[in-house]
Amino acid sequence: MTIFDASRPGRRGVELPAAKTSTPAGLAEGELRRDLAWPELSEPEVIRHFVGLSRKNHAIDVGFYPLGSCTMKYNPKINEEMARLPGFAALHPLQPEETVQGALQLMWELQRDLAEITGMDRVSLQPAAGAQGEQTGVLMIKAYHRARQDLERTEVLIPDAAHGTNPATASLAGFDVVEVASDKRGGVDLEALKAKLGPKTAAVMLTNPSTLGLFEDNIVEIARLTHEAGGLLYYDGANLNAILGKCRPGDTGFDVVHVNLHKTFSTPHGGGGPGSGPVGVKEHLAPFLPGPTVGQDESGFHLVVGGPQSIGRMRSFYGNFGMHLRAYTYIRALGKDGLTTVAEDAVLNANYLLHLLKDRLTVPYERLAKHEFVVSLPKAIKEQTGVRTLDVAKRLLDFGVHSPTVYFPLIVDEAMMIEPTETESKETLEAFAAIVGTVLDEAVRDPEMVKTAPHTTPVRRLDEARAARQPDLRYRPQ
Amino acid sequence: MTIFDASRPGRRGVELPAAKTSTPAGLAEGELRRDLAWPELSEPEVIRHFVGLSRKNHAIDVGFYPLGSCTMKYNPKINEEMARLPGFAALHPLQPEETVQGALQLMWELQRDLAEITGMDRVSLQPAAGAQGEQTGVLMIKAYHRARQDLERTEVLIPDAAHGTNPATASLAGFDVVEVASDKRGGVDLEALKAKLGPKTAAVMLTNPSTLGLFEDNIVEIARLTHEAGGLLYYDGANLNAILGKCRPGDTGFDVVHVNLHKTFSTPHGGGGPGSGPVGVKEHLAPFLPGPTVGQDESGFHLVVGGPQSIGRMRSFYGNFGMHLRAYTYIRALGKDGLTTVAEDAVLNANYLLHLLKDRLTVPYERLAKHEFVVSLPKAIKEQTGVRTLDVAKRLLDFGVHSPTVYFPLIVDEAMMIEPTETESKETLEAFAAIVGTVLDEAVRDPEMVKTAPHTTPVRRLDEARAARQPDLRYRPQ
Amino acid sequence: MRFTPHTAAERAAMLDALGFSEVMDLFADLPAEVRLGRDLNLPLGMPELELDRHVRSLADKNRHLGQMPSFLGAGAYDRFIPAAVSEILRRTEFYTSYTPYQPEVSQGTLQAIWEFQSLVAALYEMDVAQASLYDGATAAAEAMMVAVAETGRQGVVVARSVDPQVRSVIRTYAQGRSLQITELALDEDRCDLLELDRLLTDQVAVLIVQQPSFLGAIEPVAEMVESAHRVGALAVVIADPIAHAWLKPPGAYGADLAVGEGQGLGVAPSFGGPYVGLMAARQGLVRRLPGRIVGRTVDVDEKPGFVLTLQTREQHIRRQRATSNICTNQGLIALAATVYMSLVGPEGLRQVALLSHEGAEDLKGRLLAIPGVTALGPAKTFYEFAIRLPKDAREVNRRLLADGFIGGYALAADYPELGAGSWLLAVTEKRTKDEIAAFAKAVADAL
Amino acid sequence: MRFTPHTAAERAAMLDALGFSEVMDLFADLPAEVRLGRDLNLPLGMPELELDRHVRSLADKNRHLGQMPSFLGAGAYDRFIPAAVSEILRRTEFYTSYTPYQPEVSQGTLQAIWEFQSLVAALYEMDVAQASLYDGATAAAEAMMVAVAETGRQGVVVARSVDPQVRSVIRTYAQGRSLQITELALDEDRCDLLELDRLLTDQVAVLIVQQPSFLGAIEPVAEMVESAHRVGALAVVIADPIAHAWLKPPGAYGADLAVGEGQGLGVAPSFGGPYVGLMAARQGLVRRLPGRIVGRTVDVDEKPGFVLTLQTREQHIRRQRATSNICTNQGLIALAATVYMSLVGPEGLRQVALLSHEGAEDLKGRLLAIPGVTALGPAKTFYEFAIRLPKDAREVNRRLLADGFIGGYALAADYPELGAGSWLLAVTEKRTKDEIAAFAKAVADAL
Ligand SMILES: Cc1ncc(COP(=O)(O)O)c(C=O)c1O
Ligand SMILES: Cc1ncc(COP(=O)(O)O)c(C=O)c1O
Repeated sequence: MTIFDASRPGRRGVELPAAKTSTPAGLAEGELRRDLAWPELSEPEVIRHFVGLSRKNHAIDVGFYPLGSCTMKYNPKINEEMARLPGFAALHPLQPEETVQGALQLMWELQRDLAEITGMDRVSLQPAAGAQGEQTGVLMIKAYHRARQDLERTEVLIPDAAHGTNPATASLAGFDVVEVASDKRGGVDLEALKAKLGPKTAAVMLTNPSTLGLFEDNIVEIARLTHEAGGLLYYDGANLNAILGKCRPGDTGFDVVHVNLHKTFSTPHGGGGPGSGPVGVKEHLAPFLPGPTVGQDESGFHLVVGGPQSIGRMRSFYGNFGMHLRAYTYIRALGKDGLTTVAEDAVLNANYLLHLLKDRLTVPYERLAKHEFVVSLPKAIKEQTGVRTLDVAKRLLDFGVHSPTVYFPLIVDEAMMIEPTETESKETLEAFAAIVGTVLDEAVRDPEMVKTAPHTTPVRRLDEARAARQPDLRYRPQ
Repeated sequence: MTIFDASRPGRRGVELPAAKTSTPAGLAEGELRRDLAWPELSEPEVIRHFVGLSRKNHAIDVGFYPLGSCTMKYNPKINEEMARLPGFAALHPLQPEETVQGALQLMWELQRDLAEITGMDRVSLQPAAGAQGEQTGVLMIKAYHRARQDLERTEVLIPDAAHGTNPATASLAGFDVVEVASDKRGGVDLEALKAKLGPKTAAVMLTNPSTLGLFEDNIVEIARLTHEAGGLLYYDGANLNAILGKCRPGDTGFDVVHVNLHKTFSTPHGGGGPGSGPVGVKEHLAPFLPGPTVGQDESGFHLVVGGPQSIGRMRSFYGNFGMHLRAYTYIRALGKDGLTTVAEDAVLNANYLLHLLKDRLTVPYERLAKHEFVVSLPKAIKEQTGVRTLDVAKRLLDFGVHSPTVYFPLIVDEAMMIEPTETESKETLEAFAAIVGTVLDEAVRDPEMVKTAPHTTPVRRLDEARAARQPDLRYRPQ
Repeated sequence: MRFTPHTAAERAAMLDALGFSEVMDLFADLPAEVRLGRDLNLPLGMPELELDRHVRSLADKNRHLGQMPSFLGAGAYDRFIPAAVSEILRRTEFYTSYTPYQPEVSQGTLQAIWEFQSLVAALYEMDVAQASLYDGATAAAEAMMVAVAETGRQGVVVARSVDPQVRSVIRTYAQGRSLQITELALDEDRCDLLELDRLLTDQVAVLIVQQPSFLGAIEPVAEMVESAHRVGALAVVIADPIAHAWLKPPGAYGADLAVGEGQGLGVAPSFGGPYVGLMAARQGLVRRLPGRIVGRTVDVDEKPGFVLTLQTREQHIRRQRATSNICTNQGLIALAATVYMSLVGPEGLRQVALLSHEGAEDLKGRLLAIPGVTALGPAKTFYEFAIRLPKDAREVNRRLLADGFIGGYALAADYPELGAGSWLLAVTEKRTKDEIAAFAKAVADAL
Repeated sequence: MRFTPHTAAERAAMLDALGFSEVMDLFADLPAEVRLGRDLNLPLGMPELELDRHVRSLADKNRHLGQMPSFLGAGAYDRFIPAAVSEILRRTEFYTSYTPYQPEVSQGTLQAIWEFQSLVAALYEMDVAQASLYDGATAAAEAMMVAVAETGRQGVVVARSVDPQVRSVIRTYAQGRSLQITELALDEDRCDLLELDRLLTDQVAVLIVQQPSFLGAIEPVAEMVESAHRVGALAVVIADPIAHAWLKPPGAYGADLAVGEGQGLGVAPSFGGPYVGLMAARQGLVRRLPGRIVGRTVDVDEKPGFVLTLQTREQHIRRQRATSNICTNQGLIALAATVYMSLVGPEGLRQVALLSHEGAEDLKGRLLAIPGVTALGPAKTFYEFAIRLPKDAREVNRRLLADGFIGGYALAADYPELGAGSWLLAVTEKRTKDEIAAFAKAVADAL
C-alpha cells in the first residue's frame, strides 16, 4: 500500500501554531493554486508506513553487502551522532564567518587531510558525489587547456572497463570519448593507449585499482605517455580504499583526483546518497578549482571564492557538509595507523574471499586482487543449465546476503564483482563462500530453483520490462 | 546465534585512551579476579547482531498491538528527541539544585498536573513502575493505620478480576489478600464486598474501569462502604486512559492512586520497561509519601525529603526521570483538550471494535466498554474443533498483528482482552476484525492450521514446558 | 580496531591460507617507485571518547540557529523539522543501504522514492518527477541540459532574479557543451518583460526563471512561460516548494520542467548540505530526464513492486550517450522530504507557508515604517523580501549579530545595481511575533 | 490531532455504527455524580514547534555534565557511552514493544534479555541472573526478600557502608514483612568485623554488604560472607560492575546473591533514572528470584528460541504467593547495558575501570598533599574515595561550582560521625589529567 492509499481527508501528522489569516493576504485569485494532492495521515500512520518500508530493505547493518565498486563498509555510529549536533546541523551556510569557525576549521582540516591522503596539492569539497567530482575534474582539465590556448584537445581516453560515469562525464563536458582496450592481464593495453594518445588528447581517465580490482602496475608509464602527449591524467577515486597509506595517486602521476567520501570514508550510502566527491588537484590546476574553498590566516578560517580562472560553482554553498563532517570524524577516528589498516584488511579480505571462491567460479585474471575482484559464472554451468549470473545473484538474496555487482565491468562475461570491505569478519567471508557454493551446487542439481529465485524476499523477481514499457512513475488517484 | 557464539578472542568494539598501568596498583593478587567471560566483538558485529534481533520483534511502530491492559498506544517521537537533550540526559541526580532548576520545574509541574488529572492532592514521582506504585500506596495505607494506632487491619480486599500485581503487592506489604467476587454484570459484587469488609479491612484495591474494561458504576457506594468499614480505597491507574478528563479517581472516593506513565502517558514500553508509576494521595496520606518530592518557594524549586512519617524511599533518587520527561512532553503536547480526546477516541475505538467482533466472539458482559473489552472464543468452536484461545492468538501473529492479552482476567473463560487504544485508525480496527474473522473461519474449516500456528514468524510455537523443566538461563561455553 | 574485526591471529591465519607471510605481500603488485615509503602525515587514531570530545569542541566553536533568531534565507531556511522525520532517517535499513540495484531486497527505498516522485509531481502539478538531484542549483542546470537536448538549440536565457549561486552553477554546466547564456535583466525588483521579448529568439533552447525570485518577488511566470513557448523554447521554473503551497504550480501554466531546492521540506540547514534537488517534467520529456527514476510493476506472483526504470537513459547503460552522469543522488534526503511531506500533508504545508508569509508581512511592515527604509519595487512577496536600507547592509548585519540576531542577506555583492543598502530577509514559521518585533527594533536602532 | 487518526467524519461514522449520536453516549455509564463537569485545569495542547521550544527552554535552565567536569559519584556516574548503544536503543522494534508475552514475535527482546542474564552472571561469576530490576537499590531490597523467604528468618544485617539510599529502600521494603534491620557499624572507613560477629545470630536471614562500599573502600567481603554462612544466613553483595572488571567477583567467594546498579554500563545519568538493577544468584535460589527470567528452548521445528520461563514465581500466575510483584521491569535499560557490555568486552571494561582507578589515585594523591586534607582510614579504594577536608564540604562544593566544577558528595548528612569535612569523590574514564589537576588546584584554593 502506498502512502497515498493510506490517506484519509482531514488527518494531520503535524500541528502548527494558528495563523491569523486563512489565505495569504494580497495575492490575487489567479496567483493561487487550487488543490495540493498530497496524502493526509496522522503521525503514527506515517511512522508505521516508513518503518514498514525500511524493513523491506537489505542494508549493511542487516547483513553482508559485497556490492563491488560501492565499498559498502560499516558506517560508524559516532559519525551519525556528531552530524546531529546542533552546532553543525543548525548552521545556516551564509551565517557570518565568525559564527562558524568550527565548521570552517573542520572543512579546512579535511581539505588538508584529503590532499595528504591522495598526494595532491589542493582540494575542493564542493562536489556532491563521485560523478560530480569527475565533472569538476574534467571541466578543470578543459579550462586548463583552454587557458593555455591548447584548443584542439577534444578527446578523453577511457578504458573499456571503466565505470559508466566516466564516459558520461567526459561527454557532458563536451569531449569525445575514446575507449581504450584492456590487455590480457586486465590492465590498460599500453599499445592501444599509445595508438590513441595524440594532439587531440585532453585527458585519460583511470581508476586504480581498476574496476577489475587490479592495480595498474604500468601506471607510471601511463602517466608519462599521457603527459608526453600533452594530456592530463584523471583519477577516479572510487577504489581508493585499497591503497590508503600505501600509495598516493598524486605520487603516481595523476593531475586530478576525486574521492568518494561515501565509499572510502564511511559516510552512509543512504539508499543512494547523499554522497560527496571532493576533488584534489596538483598546483597547475589549482587556479581552476571551484570555489569557495576554505583558507586560513591569522584571523581564522575563511571562505575563499574561486579566482578568475575558476570553473565556477558546481553546486550551491560548499558541498555536502554533513558528509564532510562524517568523513572528518572517520579520519580522526582511524588516523594514519587505522587508515593503513583499512587498506590492508580490505585487500586481505578480497584475496581471502577470492581464494575461497576460486575453485568454483571462473577467475578471468589470475593476479593479486586489491579491495575487490571480478569472477564469472563458469561457462559449463551456464551452458548445461541455462542458469545465468543474474539468477545466481537473485538466489543469493534468499540467503540473507546482498548480491555482488553483476554484469560490470562490461569486458568480463557474466561478471560478478565482489567487494567484501575491511569491516567484514573472516566468518562472514567463509559463510558467504559457503552460500555461493550451495547456490552453484543447486544450479546444477535444481536449476529451476535458481532461475526462479528469489523465493523468500518481500517481493519476488520483478517485471522490469513491463516497468519500462508501461511506466507507472507516480501515484494517480483511481 | 548468541552474542557469545559470535565472539572471537581479541576483537574490540570500543577503544579507549591508553592507561599508564596494566593492573590497578596496590591491589593484592587475592583481591583480583581471574577472568571475565564476556564476548569480544567489533562494533559492526555488535550492531549487526542487535539490529538483527530487533527485526525479530513485533512493536507498535510495526503493527497493531491490541494487548489488553497494557495500553500499547503510539509513542510520539518528539518525546524521544527531548529525552536525549544533554540538558536532561547528562544531569547527575546529586548536582547542586541551582544547576537543575529546569529538571525540577518539570517534575514539579508533572506532580501538579498528575494531581489535577487524577483529582488527588499530592503526588510523588518516585515509583519505577505500576507495581511499585501499588507497593508505595499499600505501604502508605499500612503506615496510615499504624499511625492511627489502628493495628488490627491485616486484610486487603481485591476483586477476583484484578491484575496479579494487586494481590502480590498486598502480600509483599504484609497483608492477607481477600478476594471479592464479581457480580453478573462484571462489577464488584456489593453483597460479597459488604460481607468481607470489616474491622480487619486495611484497604480495597480496585481499577476503574476494571480489567474487564467496564466502568464500576457503583464506585461511590463502594467508596462509602470501604470508608465506613475504616478501610482506604486504592486506585490502580493502569486503565486511566479511558477516563482522562471525564472523571477523576479522587472525585469518586479513592484515597491513593498510581498512574502508569508507560500506558496512559505514552512513554515507551521498551520491551518490558522502564515504566514509571507515580502515586497520588489525598491530604490525609500526604505525610506518608516517599521522598524526595519537588517543592517550590520564592527561591526556586527544591527537593523535599520525606517527613518523619514518610514510608521512606522506594528507589534511589527521584524515580525514572527520563520517563517523567516524556510524560510531561506528552501532557503538554495534548493539553486538556487533547487528553480528553484521548479518552474519547480510546473508548470509541474499543466499542467500535467490539461492535465489529461481537457476532463472532462470545461477549460475557453486554455493556458499554471503556478503553478495552474482554471476549471469549465461542464454546462451540472449542468443543467442535479443539481450537483454544491460545491457538487463535498464535494464528493472529501470522497476519502481522500482535495478539490480545489472553487468559486474563481469570474470571472469563478462554478470555481475550482487547485494547485498541486511541492511536489506531478505523481501517486498522476493521482490518483486525477481518483477520479475526478469517482465523475463526479457519478454526472451523482447517483447525490444524490454527492449532499449529504460528507459521510465518521468526520461530514457531516454542516448547515452554521444556524451558521450565530444563532451565537454560544463560550462556555456558560448550 | 573497533571498525574492523580481524585480530592479529586471524590476519595471520588468512595470510597463511593465501600462502603469504606478511601483509606487504598483498601489495607486492605496487611498483616500488609508487609505494608511499612513510606514514601518512596525519595524527594517530582517536578512541571514541576523545574523538567525541574533539568533534564537539569544533561544534562548540560555532553559534547555531538554536541560539540566535535568524532572518537569513537566500536559499537555505531555518524551518521546523518534526521529530518523526529524524526517527525515520535513523532507520539503518534506510541509511546503510545503497542504490536499489537488487529490487527484491530494496522495496523500502524504492517505494519511498516512488512516493517522493509522486509528491513532487503533485506539488508542481507536473506529469512526472525523478528520484532527486544533488540540490536545487544542479537541478536547474540539469533542466537546462534537458531543454538543450530536446530543442537542439544552444541559447539559454536566465533571469537575473534567479539565485546567483544557481546562475553560477548553470554557467559551470554550460561550459561543457558551450552553451550561450544571456541574463534577463531586472526591472526594479522583477524580470523585465520587454527585455525578455527581445532576448527570446529561435536560437533559445530554454528560459529559466525563479518563483518567487531570489529577491522574493512573485514573478509573472505564466506570461514568461508563454513567451518562451512562442519561440519554441522550453520553460524551466525554479519553484520554491513552501511558497507553492499557495502559489499556482508550474504545471498549471504550462512549464516544461519545474525544479527546486527541497531543503525547506524537513532538511536541516547543516551549513549548506546535504540538500535535495527536485525535478518534475511534462510527460514528453521523461526519457530525457537525468538520474534515477522508479517505476511500479509486478513480480512473478503479480504482487506489486517497484524497480529502477527507464535505465537506458543512464550512464551505467548508455555511457557517453546518457542523459546525465548521475549515479549516487540524494536518496536519504529525498526520504527526509518524503516523510516531511507525508506528515504535514496539504494543510500542514499551507499552514507552514501561511505562518511564514504572515511573519514576513509583519516584518516588512515594521521595517518599511523605519525612516529611510524603502521597498525595492512594487512586487508582491511571499516569505522572503528585499528592502533598501539607508546604510550598508553588511554593517547593519554586524550590529545585529552583536545584538544576538542573524540578519538578512546583503545583496550588493551579487547585485551591485541595487546598492549597498539592499537587503534580503526571510521569515519562517519558527520566528515568533516577539522575535520579529525585537528584530525590527534592533534594525531601527542599528540605522 | 496528530497522534490520533480520527477525523470528525470518521468519529461520526463510528458512533453511528454503534447507534450513538454523540461522544458523551460512550460515557453514559459514568454516574452523574462522578463526571468531571469541567475542563481539566491544564493548558491547551501545544503544536510540536512550540512544544519543542518550551521543553528545550527547561533543558536550558540546567547546567549539564557536558558543561562542567564532575567528580560526583555516590551511586550515579558520568561515564562514556559509545554511540552504538543509542543507535540500538533507538530501534523502534525494541523501544515500542512490550514484555515478550508472545515469544514467537518477540525473539529480539527475549534473546537480548537472555544475553543480559548471561553477561550479568558472568560478571558476578554466579550461576544465574534474572532479567533486570528497577535499580540497584530495589535489587538489594529484593535480594533481602529472597533471603528471608529462603531462610524463614526475619533478621537483616546491613553494613553502614552500604549506600544510604539503598539502606533506605531496604528499610522501606522491610516494613511490609516487619523485618528487623540492624546496621553494621564502621570501623574508620570499613565494616567493623568484630561487631559483625556480634550481630550475626541464628535469627539473621541475610547480611548485606557493598563492594567497594559507598565510601569507596574495598571491603573484606570474603571473610564477611563466610561469617554470614557460619550462622546459616545468606550473603548479599552489592557489587559495582565497573570495579568488578578487576575485583574478585561475588561468586568466587561464595556470595548467595550479587546485585548492583547497572547505570555505569552505558546508561545516561539522566537525573537519576531510568537505571537498571542487576541480580544474580546461585543455582539453588533460582525459583525464589523476583521478576522475569528468560530461558532458551526450541520450537516445534527444533529451532532454538527463547521464552519467559519459571513463570510460576510470578505475580500473574502465582498472585499473592508470587516471589515479587514485579511486572514491568527495566527492559530497555537492560538492553543498553547488554549492548555496552558486548561492545566493550572484557578488555574494554578492564580499561574503563583502570583509567578510572588511575585518575582516582592521581586525584587522591593530589588532594591528600593539600595541607589539612586527610584520609578517612586505611582502606584501599578503586575509582571512588572519601577524604576529610578541613572545611565544610558543602561550602567547598559551592566554591567549586563557581569555578565551573561539580565537586564531590558531602557525606555528613548521611554520616554525621564522619564530620562536616567528609567528602566522597569519583573519577571516571571521562576525566582528563588536566581536569583532575585543575580540580585539585581549585580545591586547594577553596580551602
Ligand atoms: C568506479 C566508480 N566511479 C565513479 C562512481 C560514481 O560515483 P558516485 O556514485 O558517487 O557519483 C562510482 C560509483 O559507484 C564508481 O564505482
Ligand atoms: C491492571 C494493571 N495493574 C497493574 C499493572 C502493573 O503495572 P507495571 O507493569 O507498570 O508494574 C498492570 C500492568 O500490566 C496492569 O495492567
